[in-house]
Amino acid sequence: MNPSDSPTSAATTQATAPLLESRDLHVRYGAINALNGVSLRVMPGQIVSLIGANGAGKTTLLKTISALHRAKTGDILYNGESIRNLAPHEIVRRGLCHVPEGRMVFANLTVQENLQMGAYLLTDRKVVAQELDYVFTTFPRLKERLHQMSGTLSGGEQQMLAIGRALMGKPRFLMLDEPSLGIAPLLVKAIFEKIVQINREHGITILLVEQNANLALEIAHHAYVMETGVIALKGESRELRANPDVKAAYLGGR
Amino acid sequence: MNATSTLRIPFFLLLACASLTGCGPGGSHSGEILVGEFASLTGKEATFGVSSHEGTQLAIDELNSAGGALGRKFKLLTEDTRSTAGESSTVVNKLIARDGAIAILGEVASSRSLEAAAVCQQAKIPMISPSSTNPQVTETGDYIFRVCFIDPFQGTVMANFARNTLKAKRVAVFTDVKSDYSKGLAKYFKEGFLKSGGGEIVAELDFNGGDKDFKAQLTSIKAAKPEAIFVPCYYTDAALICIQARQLGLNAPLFGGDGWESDQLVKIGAEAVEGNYFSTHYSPDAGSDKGKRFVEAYKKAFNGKVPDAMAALGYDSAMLLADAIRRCGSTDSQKLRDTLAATKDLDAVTGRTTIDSHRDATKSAVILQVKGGSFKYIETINP
Amino acid sequence: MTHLGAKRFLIAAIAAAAAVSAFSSSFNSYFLSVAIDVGVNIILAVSLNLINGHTGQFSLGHAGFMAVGGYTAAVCTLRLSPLIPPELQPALFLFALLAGGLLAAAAGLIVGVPSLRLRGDYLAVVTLGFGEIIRVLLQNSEFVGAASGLKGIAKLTTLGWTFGLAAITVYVIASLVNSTYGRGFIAVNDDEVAASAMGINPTRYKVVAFVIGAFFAGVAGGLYAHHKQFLSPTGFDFMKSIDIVVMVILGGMGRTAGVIIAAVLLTVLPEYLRSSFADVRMIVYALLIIGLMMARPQGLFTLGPRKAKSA
Amino acid sequence: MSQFLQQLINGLALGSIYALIALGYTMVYGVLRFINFAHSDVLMLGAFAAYFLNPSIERTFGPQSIPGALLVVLLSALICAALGILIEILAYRPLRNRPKLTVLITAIGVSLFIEYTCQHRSVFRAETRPFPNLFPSRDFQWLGLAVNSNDLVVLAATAVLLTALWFIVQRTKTGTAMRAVAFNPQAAALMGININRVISFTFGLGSALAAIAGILYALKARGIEPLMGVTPGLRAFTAAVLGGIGNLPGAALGGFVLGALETFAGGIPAISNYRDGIAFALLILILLFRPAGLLGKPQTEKV
Repeated sequence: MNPSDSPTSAATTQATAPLLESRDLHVRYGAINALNGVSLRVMPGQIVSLIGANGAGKTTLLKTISALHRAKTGDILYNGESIRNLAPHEIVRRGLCHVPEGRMVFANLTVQENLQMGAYLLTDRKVVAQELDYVFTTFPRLKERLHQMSGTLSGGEQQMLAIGRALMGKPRFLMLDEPSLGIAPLLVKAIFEKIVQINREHGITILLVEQNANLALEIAHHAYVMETGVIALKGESRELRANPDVKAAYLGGR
Repeated sequence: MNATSTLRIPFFLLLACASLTGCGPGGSHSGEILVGEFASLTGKEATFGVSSHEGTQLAIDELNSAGGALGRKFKLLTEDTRSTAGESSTVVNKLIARDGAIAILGEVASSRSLEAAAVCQQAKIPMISPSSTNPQVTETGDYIFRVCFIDPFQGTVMANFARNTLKAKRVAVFTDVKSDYSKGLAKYFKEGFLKSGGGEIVAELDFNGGDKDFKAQLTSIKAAKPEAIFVPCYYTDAALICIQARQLGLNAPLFGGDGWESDQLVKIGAEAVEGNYFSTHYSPDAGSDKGKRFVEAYKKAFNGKVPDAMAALGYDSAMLLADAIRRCGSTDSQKLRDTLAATKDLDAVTGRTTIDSHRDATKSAVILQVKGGSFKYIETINP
Repeated sequence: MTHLGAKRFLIAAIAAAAAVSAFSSSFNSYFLSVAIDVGVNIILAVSLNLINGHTGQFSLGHAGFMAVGGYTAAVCTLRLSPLIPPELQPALFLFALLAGGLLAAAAGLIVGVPSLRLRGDYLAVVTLGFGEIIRVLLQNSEFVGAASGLKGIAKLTTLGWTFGLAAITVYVIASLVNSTYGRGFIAVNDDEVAASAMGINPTRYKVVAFVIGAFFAGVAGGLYAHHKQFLSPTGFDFMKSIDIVVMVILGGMGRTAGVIIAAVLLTVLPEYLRSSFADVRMIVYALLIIGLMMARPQGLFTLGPRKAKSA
Repeated sequence: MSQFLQQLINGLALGSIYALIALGYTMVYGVLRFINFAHSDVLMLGAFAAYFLNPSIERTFGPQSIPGALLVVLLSALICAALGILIEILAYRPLRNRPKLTVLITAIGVSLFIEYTCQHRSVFRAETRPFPNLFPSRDFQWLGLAVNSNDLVVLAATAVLLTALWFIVQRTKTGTAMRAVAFNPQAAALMGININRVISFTFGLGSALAAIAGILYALKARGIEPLMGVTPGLRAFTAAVLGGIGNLPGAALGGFVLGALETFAGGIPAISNYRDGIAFALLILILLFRPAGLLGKPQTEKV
């Protein structure tokens, strides 16, 4: 399928404007073209999954959206506004939070301090307390570990902390990069349930990058498949799960 | 890395630096008498180097306004040694080989004078050190002179002063281990003091020039209960040592050498240096009119700054050279050397100066005491 | 580049240095003096590059090794020269340089051992401390003139000796690093854990780097001593080590050609600035260092990609 | 015995100066992981700022008044904070993602630039200037032990500033953000932390600290000149590493240990000439047994 914008994609989405849209993004990594014209749209309230093999450019795309990388050409629109030239902290201020690959919790800080950092931009103490309550009800485990150095947490707990930390910033839009990476299968299930819960209860839009395509397609409304820096396929999750190519390449060939 | 290309590089660059550093001495095209000077204008000892340079510059300016010598004006070419070892030989090479200086003036620090002396001796260009007091400097060769007295003389002067004027029997010595000037003075002081018998060195401690905390050593000195403390060093350290000695309740008088002589000693040391003594080359109150005129001219030229011993010696080094040039009527290095060596009773700012057979200056020393924020003349000691 | 070619070039380089040296009496002595400074600094920078660049340690004590070598060589010629017939004097000089190098290498061994336990800034402080200890010891040794310094050293260093030895230094270190054995240095630099997994003993490489680097620094010290004809302990303080470190980093850590060019540039540049900038020359010099680091942060003259590490 | 106690007091007084300077080194290192070589020059600039400010403030407050002195210190600290931020923006920020050694050489360049510029005859000149006594100075003598009031001021300032810094770093949101940036700048940016602002704050704080240390050092050294920061800077850097670089209480401890070592070595006549060497030799010994410093935790270097 042609990765550039086509009338069919507009027809499959709802009539409202997308919350996030990338238009023909090109990103270079030294001599390598990491993204080669990526266009993608995420509608408000949805969970959108981005699947693809290692090195396809999924993480680069997320980092480009949150301005950790700079695009060579192309544009990123968030809520109708171009955010391509903003600094990372200005993007967070607009409610777009990114839970990076490998969790990146501040191992030298306690769980509480990590959560405090998540709420860095919130100045109203009441709001912070509310968010903290919400995080604790979502991940009760974090409350038990509040004063522990986060470097001593298990992988699953660190992932909970990473997501909880992002929630502290009251995001409208959450980007999750490989939340299942290096976590016990049982916990993965629980975390994905929480992701769905976060989306349903708070209407937080989610862009999920995930190697485990089965899981990712199960919870997503829409999905994109990336291959070597371009969008190879896109559509509703149901359609993609039925697609024989996707099945062969990503869903274990069933 | 390709080893061939790596090896080739130095040789191409050798050619490149040939073009950068230029070739052939410039010589005196303009008819000026080119005098080279190397001084520590920046770096750790810049305080002293700048003083010395200013004195030298003042002398050259005065000489020129009086018409120069041999019908020609002087031109002072000054190079900075950054107070760093290794620089002196390079800059003196430059002054001689590239600029064509007929004589070299400098430096304060004996170690840098020694380094340059080797170069001057080989090139057979006369060199006059203004204030390097280490005896070794002029031992380098017959082209090397100085206008200051040397450590053995000053050390003996201070030993006699401690014994005869201070009537001290128990003396402590506090030396700057980094400075050959300080170590030299300390050595000759101790020899002189012990030779006359009956006296005792009760404590010997060392510091590193530039330290700001001397209380560790001063505490040990205090425990030895000295009647006087000999501190041969420069005034920046001396002022601090006086302050900290008083803070520790050490009330014995401190005394030092010509390195103490500076307005700054009193400005920094304030009441703590009161009553202390030092030996030096001249005294503005007791000295000649020449000395007084020098102080006035220097103040006028440098925003009211009062000259220290280094400035006076820098001035005299240029005057000694000019005197020799006038007397021999030539800038030929061999003749100039011989004339310099025959200098007798030159009326210099720092006293009547005669060059002895070791090419060192023989002149009298004066002892001054800090009194009421200025220096009071105590006595003159002749060699 | 074949090994044979490098050897041939080495011989050619030494021959050229000797040939140029034969005419040195007709050179301006200022030029000669700066050229020898350049050669000495090349040896210092290339040898430090083995420690700091190729092996990735951070030594701030190179001036200390230089001091050990310089003083040893100077004491050798000062004491032995009267006992030896004039025709053997060049041999004595070579012996003195070697003795200086060997003693410096022994000091390198002493400093190299702590490098087994320390890394990064901690190692930097320890090497800095060693350099200072050497300075303090010299300052208190009347045997070598203490604070007055050691004077009367014969002027034996010529262009030929300096650049001949510079060529040998570059050759030895370049072929060491390029040999199968020498790959270990780079491996240790790139990833110590992986290197040990590959059966490379990182500790041995670190110590060997210190010993060889110190040896050549000692040789450079010997050349320096017989060039300046005077040594004083303050000449080997921490700022001297910093000067050499700047050459290595500015040249591009681990890139021999770049380091050589940086050594030349940083020696000649301050001299060049003398005439045009006079009393602001060191300010200009400092600004140039800052400017160069911003313009070429990977090192000034990266002529070619470094082997064994894809930038 | 009283001599031993006196040396202990001397060592504490010297050590507290090192500790104060070391705090600034270690704080900047803690966040940016590089040795800010220009720290010792900011220290010098702080002393010069106070030197030039003092006359006009003395005219208003009278000589040696404590509020006047505090105002001089505060203003100098602010000036240096601004300078530190400026240095960071101009010299270090463009090299933010470069190898640390590149930044180190730039820092050496900045340090040389400040030193040579200030030594120039149209700036501060090379000569030593007498530093005014900002505080009324008194000597206390008790049972043969002597202590100067300025030494007590330094000791108190070190204690207060160490506590204040510890509070800022451990207990405030900005301090937590500093630690977050130190651990992982990218992740910190994803929290909405303005990394540049946090780093500027760190530099400002470090430079203000350097200014205060510079003034207190000048009160002890009495004379100020453009290279006055070099020696104490080197010692303080050593102290910071000794304590475990990046660790605030470690820097203070390292300062005191180094001050004590130097004082005891300096007080013994037979070895006072080896003072610098002995301090370094003991330092090396300590580091061999505790390779990450006295209070530092061993950590892998890959960042």
